[in-house]
Amino acid sequence: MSDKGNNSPISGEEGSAKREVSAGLMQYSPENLMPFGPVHPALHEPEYFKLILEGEVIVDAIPRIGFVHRGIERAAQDRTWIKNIYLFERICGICSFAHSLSYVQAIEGILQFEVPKRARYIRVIVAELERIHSHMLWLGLVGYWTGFDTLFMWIWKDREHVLDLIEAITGNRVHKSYNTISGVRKDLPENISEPIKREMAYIQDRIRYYRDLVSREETLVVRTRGIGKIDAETARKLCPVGPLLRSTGIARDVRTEDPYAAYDEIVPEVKTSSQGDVASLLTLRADEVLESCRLILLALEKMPSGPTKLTAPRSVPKGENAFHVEAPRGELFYYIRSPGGITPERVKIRTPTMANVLTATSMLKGYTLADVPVVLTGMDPCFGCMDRISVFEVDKEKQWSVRGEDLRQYGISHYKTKKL
Amino acid sequence: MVENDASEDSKKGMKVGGALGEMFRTAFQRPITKKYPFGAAQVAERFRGKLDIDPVKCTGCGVCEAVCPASVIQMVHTGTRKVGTREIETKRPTFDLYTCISCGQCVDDCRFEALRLTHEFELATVDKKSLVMDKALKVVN
Amino acid sequence: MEEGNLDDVAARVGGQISQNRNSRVLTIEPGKLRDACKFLIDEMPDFYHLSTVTGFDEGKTIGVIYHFWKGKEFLSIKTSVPKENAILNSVSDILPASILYEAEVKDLLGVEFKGNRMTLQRLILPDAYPPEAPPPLRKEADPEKIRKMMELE
Amino acid sequence: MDALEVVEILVFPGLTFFVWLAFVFEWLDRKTTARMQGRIGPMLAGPRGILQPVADFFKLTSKEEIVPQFSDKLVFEWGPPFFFAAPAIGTIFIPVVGLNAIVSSPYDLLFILFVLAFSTLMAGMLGYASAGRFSTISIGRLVLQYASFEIPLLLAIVSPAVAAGNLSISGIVQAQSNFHWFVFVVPIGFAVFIVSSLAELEKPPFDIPDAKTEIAAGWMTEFSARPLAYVKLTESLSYVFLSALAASLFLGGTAGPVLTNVTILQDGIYLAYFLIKVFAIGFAIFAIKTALARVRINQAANLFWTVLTPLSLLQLGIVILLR
Amino acid sequence: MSYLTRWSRKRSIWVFPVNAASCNGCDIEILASLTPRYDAERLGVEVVASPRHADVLLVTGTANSMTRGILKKIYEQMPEPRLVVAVGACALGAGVMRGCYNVGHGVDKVIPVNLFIPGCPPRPEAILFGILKLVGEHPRGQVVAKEQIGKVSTTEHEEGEK
Ligand code: SF4
Ligand code: SF4
Ligand code: SF4
Ligand code: SF4
Ligand code: SF4
Ligand code: SF4
Ligand code: SF4
Ligand code: SF4
Repeated sequence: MSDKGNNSPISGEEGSAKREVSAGLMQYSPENLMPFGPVHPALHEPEYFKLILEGEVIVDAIPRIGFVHRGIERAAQDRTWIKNIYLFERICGICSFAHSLSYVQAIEGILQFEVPKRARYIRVIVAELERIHSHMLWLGLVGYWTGFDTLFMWIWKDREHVLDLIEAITGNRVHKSYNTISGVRKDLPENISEPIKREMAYIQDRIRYYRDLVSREETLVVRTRGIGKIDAETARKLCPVGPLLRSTGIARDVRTEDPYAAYDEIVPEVKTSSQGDVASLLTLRADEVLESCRLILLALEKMPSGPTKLTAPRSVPKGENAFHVEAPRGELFYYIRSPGGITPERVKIRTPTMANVLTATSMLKGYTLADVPVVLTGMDPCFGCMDRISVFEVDKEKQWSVRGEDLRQYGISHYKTKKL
Repeated sequence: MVENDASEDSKKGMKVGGALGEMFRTAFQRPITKKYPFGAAQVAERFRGKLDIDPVKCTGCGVCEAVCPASVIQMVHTGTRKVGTREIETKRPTFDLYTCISCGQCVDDCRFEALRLTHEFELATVDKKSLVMDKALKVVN
Repeated sequence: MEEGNLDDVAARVGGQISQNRNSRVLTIEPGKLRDACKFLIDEMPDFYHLSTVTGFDEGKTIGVIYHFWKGKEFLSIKTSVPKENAILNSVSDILPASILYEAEVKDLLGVEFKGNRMTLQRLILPDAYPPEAPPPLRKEADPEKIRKMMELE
Repeated sequence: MDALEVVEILVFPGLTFFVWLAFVFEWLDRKTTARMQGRIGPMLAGPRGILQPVADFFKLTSKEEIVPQFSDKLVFEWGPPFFFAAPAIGTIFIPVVGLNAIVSSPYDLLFILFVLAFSTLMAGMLGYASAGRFSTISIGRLVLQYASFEIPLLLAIVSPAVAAGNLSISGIVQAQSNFHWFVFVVPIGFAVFIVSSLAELEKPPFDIPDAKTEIAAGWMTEFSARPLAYVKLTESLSYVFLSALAASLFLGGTAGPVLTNVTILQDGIYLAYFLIKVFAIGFAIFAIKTALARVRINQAANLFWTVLTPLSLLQLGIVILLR
Repeated sequence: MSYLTRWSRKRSIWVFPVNAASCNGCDIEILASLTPRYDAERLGVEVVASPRHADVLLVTGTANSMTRGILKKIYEQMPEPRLVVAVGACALGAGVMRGCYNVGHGVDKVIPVNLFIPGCPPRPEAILFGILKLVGEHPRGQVVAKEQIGKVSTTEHEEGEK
């Protein structure tokens, strides 16, 4: 034992004393919301729902989001256009590039900039790399959530190859900080096309294997098939976005309907599925990864030469612009108002998850408590979100917050007692 | 528009333990784990690590303070300097590197090339204050 | 494009249409909002996908925009309400997708949406947000002061 | 009880031996799982990380104990040693050196069944005593799961006993000498036993009562420090115990061709047979648990009631007919 | 403190990650540091599901007004000796969110922090480094830039080598 251990913070008193803490860890209590489930290192915004019940049937569900609300939209109004790129990028670590892409393109719209063609192609490449990484992340997390750790480890292992590329191109694995008004900050590194081709071949190979695995491994399929079903009619009414929408058979994709960057020249094939359940989302996302690989290779092949950015002015003229891009999880919407100057007057951001929450909540109505977690699971981005639900019983004035799983348990016991 | 064919998937038939083959294959391959804490770490050429300043090149113009999105940089008064007959206040930047997001905007905008992003990432520390970089202050006299 | 249709809407509810790059903006009176949305849904059954609802501070008034999207363009229905008496009739019953977006505008800008049940409680503002402070996106709100009031330091 | 017997029970081949075996098992589990996932697994604590479970154990014992306010303090604090005792007592019925266990009675198997039930009951009590929300849900699942796997497990255990015409484990082992392994006689029973023991051990695909992504650590959520150390140790000990049981009931346990008459060497050979078989079963369980996703509680119950119970009944019928 | 205790504490580090209003970037990197490429389990790190089991709390994010209460509560649930590691620029001093109306400027203003890992987000290697530092060890490797970009990682790892 070296002496080093002594001055490390881990040395502490021998913990022999017994301590009584004020309350059990997860006691039933109205204020105990625990917005981070036990281990959700990879969740997005924690949310929670209040359910209004009549007996067993849910008559209303009220979501409560905003656990990660930081006040970014307000802060953006006091910062310069350039600083805001870095700020918006950090709304989320998963579709960081999509955020900055949407934002700078909205500004470029007001400035009426013609972005150099090479920059537009590079943007497509990075955006698609990000989609691959995000979809693989989600696929891995499905494994994690269903207790299939091996799947999680494998997919995340292969995801590192994409992150390698992203790091080589942009300089950071997560927050790319690569977009700037009028283009991208740096050209692609030299000799990158060889590694990209190699990695894409590898990813395609692996994803084909995983697609086969997730659609055939029975323990996984029984947990996902028929879960969280939505139909096209509901989807049309509630306007969810991204794969959640496409899994119902509606082929809406910003990249094809309203092409941005270079998607007018690199046209994606929109994948859909008609099942609308989690199982079909698994294969749908795998398909989208394969499609993204194809797009990247295509963009690489057609890549023009030239500059990658222009000199952009520091202030933006008066004007407003709405812009959206297809982030990995769906349409990401930005609305910008410029008062004419170096700071924006208002930037409105609508993240894809925000659009999908509603679908999940509204689908709860009419279901019984036992169905809740199942329904919320289907809401897509992640299994993580079906976490916190607070239950109102209209007559008893009782309210507590439970996790989705408790509810299912409750439901099961309910059915059991009914039968007996 | 391509339909992701679910019926085709179900035709293939289910099996329990579909991952077993791949599992054994993986088990007998070398683990892909990198050596890092016990061997060299590889980072990409462009990797944006810790910010570094060359105190000699810095002129104290203050551009970096103005462009930093994370309010990392404060200009500190370091004294005065005679230019001809006038006394000019000199300033130098200090960096609270613990909030630095390594975006590189200051590096891009410093016209005197005093700043650069290194490849260093082993920055964990028990003392947050040790991440304040005030090298530039010390060189000025 | 249902250009004609939109003109119909404009004629019916008495607003003006302006073109702004890739979006057409229909500016209407606050009282006509429901009519406009209803008309839009009825006349364009394959109606625009509601992207979001934006609110912003215009100084004396608060602007509220409903962004619809279809194909290559946006259609925005814009209206303004006075700051002191910021009340709108919610369209969440005819346009279910708007319910959360309206609640967000209510939280961040303090616009009441009558008939929107989600606005009964906070949706994204923190519980600790001081009720006496102005909603955060209004121009008079001062982030530093709010931080102090929430004892975040 | 003479001194030698006490040493046998407490040191070798009794408690201490099995506790160390449990540590090794835990390490092997983590290591093989890691390798199958393309990782390395523990490697700092001891050579190749073999002391990792030991480090975990001693670290936990040196931590502060937290007692939740609303818990049943008596059970919460004193339950874990009893929980630990269940598989610990079970192990003394298993022959490790020689063909006879330290303790052997004509009704061994009944006692083993009692031990299995007791450990589930204890787990339930511990979770209930800690009065946490996750614990409570977890107990619901635990009980439901126990109710479903108990019958198949019982029938699976009874099959080899019927085949051997003996309820004593030592007797069953002796009946299997000369490669007359019961796994060839009652293959279905063996399979049912492995699946049910996955459920008993709360390993995937039946780690429903402590699914960490769903209900935190299940009934263990509220435990810390020493009680947790016992609980974790008990889990690995049950792991070993069930593997050893499977090896003894179906693979002949210590039985095998014996080549020498020198007692020490002979014991060594017995021990080697025993360990090889136990680890073989262990590896099979590691592989299964690494390859599968967790099923839902209702699906698990379905599986046990509609598939495994009839299967094990069928097996029992066949065995009875064969005799 | 006995040798055994010190040794076991160094070799067995159970962490409980908490997202206190972070952007996920740091959380993803924490998770990534457990996956095969980085495999924090080598160092004895295990992610546990309950703060009661944890030795180390990994906090990411700015600890805004919604999450700081929870953070305190979770901290209170941990048994001594407990350590807190702040991961990412946000947890150290709000990072790019500095000055937003609903962020705290640093987790160390809410609960005592033992180790700070800066970066936005810190790469998994930086997190591994932090963990080593936390237990008072030092890494053997140095940082080198990749000669070949995007190289498929097949770096083998000789086991036993430390
Ligand atoms: S994007 Fe807007 S709503 Fe979301 S956290 Fe930031 S300020 Fe809050
Ligand atoms: S929807 Fe996109 S931006 Fe929002 S949390 Fe998820 S990944 Fe991040
Ligand atoms: S459901 Fe998924 S996307 Fe929604 S908050 Fe939870 S983790 Fe995030
Ligand atoms: S040369 Fe001009 S800009 Fe540079 S330091 Fe001197 S006065 Fe400032
Ligand atoms: S670092 Fe560069 S930008 Fe900053 S003050 Fe010095 S010279 Fe100016
Ligand atoms: S250096 Fe450039 S940006 Fe800075 S004050 Fe002078 S002119 Fe302005
Ligand atoms: S790298 Fe970015 S965050 Fe860091 S000091 Fe420079 S501008 Fe500020
Ligand atoms: S430090 Fe960066 S990556 Fe980490 S939570 Fe904050 S913004 Fe996200």
